Amino acid sequence: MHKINNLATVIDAEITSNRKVGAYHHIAFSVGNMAAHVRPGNFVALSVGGPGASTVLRRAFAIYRSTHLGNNQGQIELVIAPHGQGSSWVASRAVGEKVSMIGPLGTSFGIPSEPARALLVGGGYGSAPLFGLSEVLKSRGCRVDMVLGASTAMKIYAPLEGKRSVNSLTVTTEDGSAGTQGRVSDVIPALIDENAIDVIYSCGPMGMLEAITEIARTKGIVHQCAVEESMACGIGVCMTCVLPVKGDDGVVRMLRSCIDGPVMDGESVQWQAKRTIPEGTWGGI
Amino acid sequence: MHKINNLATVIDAEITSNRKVGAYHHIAFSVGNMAAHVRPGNFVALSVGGPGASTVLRRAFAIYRSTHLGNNQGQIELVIAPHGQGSSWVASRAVGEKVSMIGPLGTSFGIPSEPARALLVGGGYGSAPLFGLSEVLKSRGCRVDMVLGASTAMKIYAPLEGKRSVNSLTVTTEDGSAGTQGRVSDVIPALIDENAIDVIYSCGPMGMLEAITEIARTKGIVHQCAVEESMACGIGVCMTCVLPVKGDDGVVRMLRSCIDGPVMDGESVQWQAKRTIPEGTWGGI
Amino acid sequence: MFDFSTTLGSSRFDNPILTASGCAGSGKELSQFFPLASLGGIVTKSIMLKPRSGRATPRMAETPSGMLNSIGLQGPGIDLFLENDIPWLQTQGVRIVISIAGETVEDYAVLARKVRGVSGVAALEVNISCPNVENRGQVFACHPETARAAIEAVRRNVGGDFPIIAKLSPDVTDIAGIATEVVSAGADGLALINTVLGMVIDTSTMRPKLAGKTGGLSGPAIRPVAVRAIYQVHQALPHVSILGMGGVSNGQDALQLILAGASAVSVGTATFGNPLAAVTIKSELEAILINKGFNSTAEAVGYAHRAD
Amino acid sequence: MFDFSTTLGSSRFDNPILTASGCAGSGKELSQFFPLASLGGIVTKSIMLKPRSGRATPRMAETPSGMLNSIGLQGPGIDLFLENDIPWLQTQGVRIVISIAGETVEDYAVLARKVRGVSGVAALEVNISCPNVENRGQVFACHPETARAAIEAVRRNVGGDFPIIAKLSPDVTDIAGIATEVVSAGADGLALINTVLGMVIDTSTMRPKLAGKTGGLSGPAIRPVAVRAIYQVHQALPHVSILGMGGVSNGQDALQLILAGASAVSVGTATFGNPLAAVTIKSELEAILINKGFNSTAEAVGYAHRAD
Ligand SMILES: Cc1cc2nc3c(=O)[nH]c(=O)nc-3n(C[C@H](O)[C@H](O)[C@H](O)COP(=O)(O)OP(=O)(O)OC[C@H]3O[C@@H](n4cnc5c(N)ncnc54)[C@H](O)[C@@H]3O)c2cc1C
Ligand SMILES: Cc1cc2nc3c(=O)[nH]c(=O)nc-3n(C[C@H](O)[C@H](O)[C@H](O)COP(=O)(O)OP(=O)(O)OC[C@H]3O[C@@H](n4cnc5c(N)ncnc54)[C@H](O)[C@@H]3O)c2cc1C
Ligand SMILES: Cc1cc2nc3c(=O)[nH]c(=O)nc-3n(C[C@H](O)[C@H](O)[C@H](O)COP(=O)(O)O)c2cc1C
Ligand SMILES: Cc1cc2nc3c(=O)[nH]c(=O)nc-3n(C[C@H](O)[C@H](O)[C@H](O)COP(=O)(O)O)c2cc1C
Ligand code: FES
Ligand code: FES
Repeated sequence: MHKINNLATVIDAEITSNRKVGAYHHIAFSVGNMAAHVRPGNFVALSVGGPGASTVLRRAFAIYRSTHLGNNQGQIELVIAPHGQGSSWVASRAVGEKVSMIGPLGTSFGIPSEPARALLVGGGYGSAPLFGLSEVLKSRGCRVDMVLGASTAMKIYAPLEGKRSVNSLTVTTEDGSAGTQGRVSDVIPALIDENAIDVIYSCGPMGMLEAITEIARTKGIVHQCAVEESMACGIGVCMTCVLPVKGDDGVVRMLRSCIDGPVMDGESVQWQAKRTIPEGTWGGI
Repeated sequence: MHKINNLATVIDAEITSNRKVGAYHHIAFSVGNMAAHVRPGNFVALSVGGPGASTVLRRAFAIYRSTHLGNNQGQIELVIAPHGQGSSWVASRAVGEKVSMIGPLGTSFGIPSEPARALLVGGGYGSAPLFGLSEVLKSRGCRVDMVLGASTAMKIYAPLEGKRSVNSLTVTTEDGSAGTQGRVSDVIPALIDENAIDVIYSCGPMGMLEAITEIARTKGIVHQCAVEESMACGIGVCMTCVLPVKGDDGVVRMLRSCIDGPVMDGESVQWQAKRTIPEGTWGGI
Repeated sequence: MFDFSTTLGSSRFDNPILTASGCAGSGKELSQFFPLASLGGIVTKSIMLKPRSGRATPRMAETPSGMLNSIGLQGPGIDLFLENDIPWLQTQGVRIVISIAGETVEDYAVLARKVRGVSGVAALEVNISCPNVENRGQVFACHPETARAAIEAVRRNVGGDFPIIAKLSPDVTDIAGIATEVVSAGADGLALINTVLGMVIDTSTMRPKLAGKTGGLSGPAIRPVAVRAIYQVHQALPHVSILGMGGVSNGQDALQLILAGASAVSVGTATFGNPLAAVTIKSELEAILINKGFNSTAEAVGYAHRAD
Repeated sequence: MFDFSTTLGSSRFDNPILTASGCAGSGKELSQFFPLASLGGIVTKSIMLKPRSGRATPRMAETPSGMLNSIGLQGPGIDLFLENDIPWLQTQGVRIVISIAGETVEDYAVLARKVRGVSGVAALEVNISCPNVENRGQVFACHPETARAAIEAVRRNVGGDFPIIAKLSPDVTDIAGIATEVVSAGADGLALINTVLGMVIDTSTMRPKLAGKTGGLSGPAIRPVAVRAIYQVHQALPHVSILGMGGVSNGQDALQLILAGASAVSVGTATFGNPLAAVTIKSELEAILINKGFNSTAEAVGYAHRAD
């Protein structure tokens, strides 16, 4: 993984398009120079609710795509699932409205120095950052296979141009309304073998990332995942977004997912910790 | 004064027009049957801020005009000064949006049983409820003279149709940008004498109402005023909006201005109390 | 069949949503918007021995997701209240909880005697968040001894089986300690929480906005404080019924308080924003409880304390 | 010329806006958005004797106009902190206030000794809202004796002229009493207020949302509590400087705290919503003070207490 993107700025980003796509809203923002610094896996933090809102915290959203045309003309696109107060507010903004945006934030996916065979796995809106990643990987000569999973067809986010950028696309839904019925973890082992995968990139619910980590460990391949912990600030100052991660020295530390993540090495994350501090964690009691 | 209007209902009122007029917004709402029950001096209480707002209380607005066309087709018009969070939010609503409205609330101006000579005095947006009152008075054969005052011309609310409904209109502004330079209280004594006024109706800042009360007392004429105390509920359940008022029995009581007002007998209000409980008040200590 | 009813001490209520003291007038004002009998009960505004003007205005200031009030217990006094307000409420078919407030321990005793005989009263809520004039104006609820003295006075005078609910202030170091004290003094239930002491300074006048300087903070802003207080007290005294309140404005909020340990929930400030708040919250809560598979309100009370 | 500077104890700050402990990381993270030296000072995250993992996640829950946190004082421990974080801050030209937190009175003593010699430190903020492991985990700040003991230990070990600011918890019956106690124990100033204890119950899991169950409530929701606490303490101890905090998100909010009696203001939760909050608040406050005709920050401190 690449280290934290420290070119983040705070801007008022104007919405240039807002389209409903399945269960999601695909929203484009005019962001000036911010787009120039985006790397795949980075995220932005948006203010929600407008003036006088009772929501005091930002919401993090993975960057789906960023386009920089030079001359301060950049665009960042997000894929938003209207869920609670914050995301629903963003999803219902009209073209022309401005939203306060901080970005680009966090670590990005590491790109192999040699052409490799990559499997990209996305759950729900977790597919968003994978298309930009896919483009970069392809441009470096990698083979890219993709698996997208969700509970139901409406929650599979796979735009046409995205599909075109991958060598193969496998879809799974829990209700069988699109692709194979089941979960992404049901189809990944076979895909790894068939395509002689070297590295897995993933983004989605924590349970999915945990399952993929287990598969990657069994198969002995590298797994980079973008985690999603509840974040109050997104910029590393509050310490709410931590999770236990084993370092190269073998010591487990509580790391901030907004600064040491969201992209992390799957195997180093201590998934089993759930609502506990794993025994032996640095500074634990 | 007439007693509290107990036909109040809670509705979602759709905005049918929103025009900027001087310093104010003139906003019309489609209100169904609510309009049928409005009497001059009544007010409505609007929710402000929309879902997720940090403002938990309603804001009261005097009814400028209500029109009932039968068949559940009614309209209520308000004149709103964008001041703080709540009023600015209402003023910036677009046609077609809905706002939760409770009304009609409060007491209304008492109409003389015999044709009388009335002076209507409004300060700032306080002119709003006077035009509806003027129409009723005229329809009962009263003569209506009107004085409107404000700090500056932009804050005089006097629409054309309103002006037409009165026999004479005097304007005062503190900066002299319209009408006579000065305050309403500077011109009222002469107008009372000239027009042999029997009754004064007023609405505006508390300081103005106090000054008019003094004039009315000196001249020995009746003065009904619509007071404006800070209201949390508008429906009589919170006791925040009280002010000390002397009853017919000579006893001063803390009365709710949302239920025993906003229209009150000027002379009975203990204006001098300011941030105190006047000595001798019922239950005082 | 889902059983929505609940109990506070020995009193049963058809459903667990009540009004909060001081936030529903005399009941009459709200009855214009919905039949009072559709609520679990009406808690009346705290009534004192004598007529009381309350504090000077301004009495309120809006704050982020809340408000301050300093009404100062304005009211007609117990005699006029029993003469004018109670008879009307008795005709409404609604369970009545009378809230009383005193300035001395003796006040509480006298109030209890006056209320004892009134028919149709489901419980007595004893507001002890009042300044004790015999003790430098310190609030009864803030010290174990004075809290105990007030409740003992009520218990002695009201008779053995009449449900007493002691309403506590959150402005204390150890609310579970105060709760334990008043329960041992004879309270059957606890009302949690009264408002949190706050102040707003008006930046134009550069003085406290309220004439009384400080006021009580209520509304959604204090909901996390209410949930915490209810959770702590339920943990300490799992068998004592709690009437919860503080920032409840929808069914999910009411559920939070119930899961923390409240057997019933009072709706206060939310009524100012929406006169129909209490009935709406009642319907929402019922739907949520059924949807989650509870068979009764009782099953949900304190459910957040269950072992893993 | 308007004098924006202020003092806390014997320390002078160019302007009265500081960060709040635990809300500005190590300073480095914020310096990406503005030069730290533009603030009156940086208050560092409370540091303990040993490295500390903090609490398990979830550690936060958003609440109406606020949030709960239960970080549990995660940090590298005093030695690594002095080795890694302080040297960088010293290069930034910003006044540094080090916040320390202990689990025992002895911890506070040792921390004070370790910090004593550090150059460029303007003051020590002593966070006593920590569980006292020697006394059933009761929070130091909640009892006069333990609050006094912690501050005395710091004063004894830090030397006579180093400004000590005791940070108090609002979760007490009598905050002015605690303030009086810690001042007599050697505190030069008071930081008011730490977070208010709260809880959110997740209505899907039907358990407390935070892994640590309770958490500290911060943000605009608690501002009225902060203003009240500052007002009460300034009234009781008009000559003791107060570093105010609690829900400040714009210049008007900061002014409220200053009028109530704060000589300087820390910005916490607002930074999470806007990394530039503190500098923006600083500019707004300066403009407001000038506009109102004050000649200095000092003139405005406690101005809401003036006689009519
Ligand atoms: C790195 C990162 C990338 C994300 N990318 C996307 C994306 O591309 N598209 C998208 O739709 N959403 C994304 N999310 C989730 C998004 O930030 C919001 O958490 C989500 O939209 C719910 O917020 P809400 O206000 O609608 O819901 P609410 O439930 O009202 O949120 C309440 C609070 O809880 C927090 N919260 C609750 N659950 C979670 C959770 N599982 N993860 C994080 N925070 C939580 C929120 O931050 C918020 O403060 C991402 C989150 C993170 C951390
Ligand atoms: C009976 C009545 C009739 C009114 N009629 C009109 C009208 O026709 N047009 C109009 O523009 N405004 C009217 N107002 C004032 C209006 O209700 C709001 O108080 C005003 O718009 C300011 O609210 P805000 O949210 O914009 O400002 P904010 O200052 O943000 O309001 C904050 C809080 O303070 C209260 N408040 C502060 N000052 C006052 C005050 N002087 N009077 C009442 N409440 C106060 C508000 O209710 C609110 O809760 C009327 C008020 C009352 C009581
Ligand atoms: C305007 C107002 C008046 C109140 N009056 C009383 C009262 O007389 N007696 C009492 O015990 N509590 C009183 N309270 C406190 C409420 O009953 C309730 O405990 C508190 O407001 C928290 O609930 P809420 O957030 O739902 O309003 C009052 C609260 C408000 C806002
Ligand atoms: C995430 C978070 C972490 C905090 N950590 C500390 C801390 O380590 N030490 C401390 O004294 N206060 C800590 N606080 C309290 C703040 O310094 C401040 O007193 C409180 O949040 C009120 O200010 P605010 O409303 O501006 O945030 C923390 C607050 C938050 C929100
Ligand atoms: S979200 Fe604040 S440190 Fe990561
Ligand atoms: S505004 Fe609530 S009683 Fe009048």
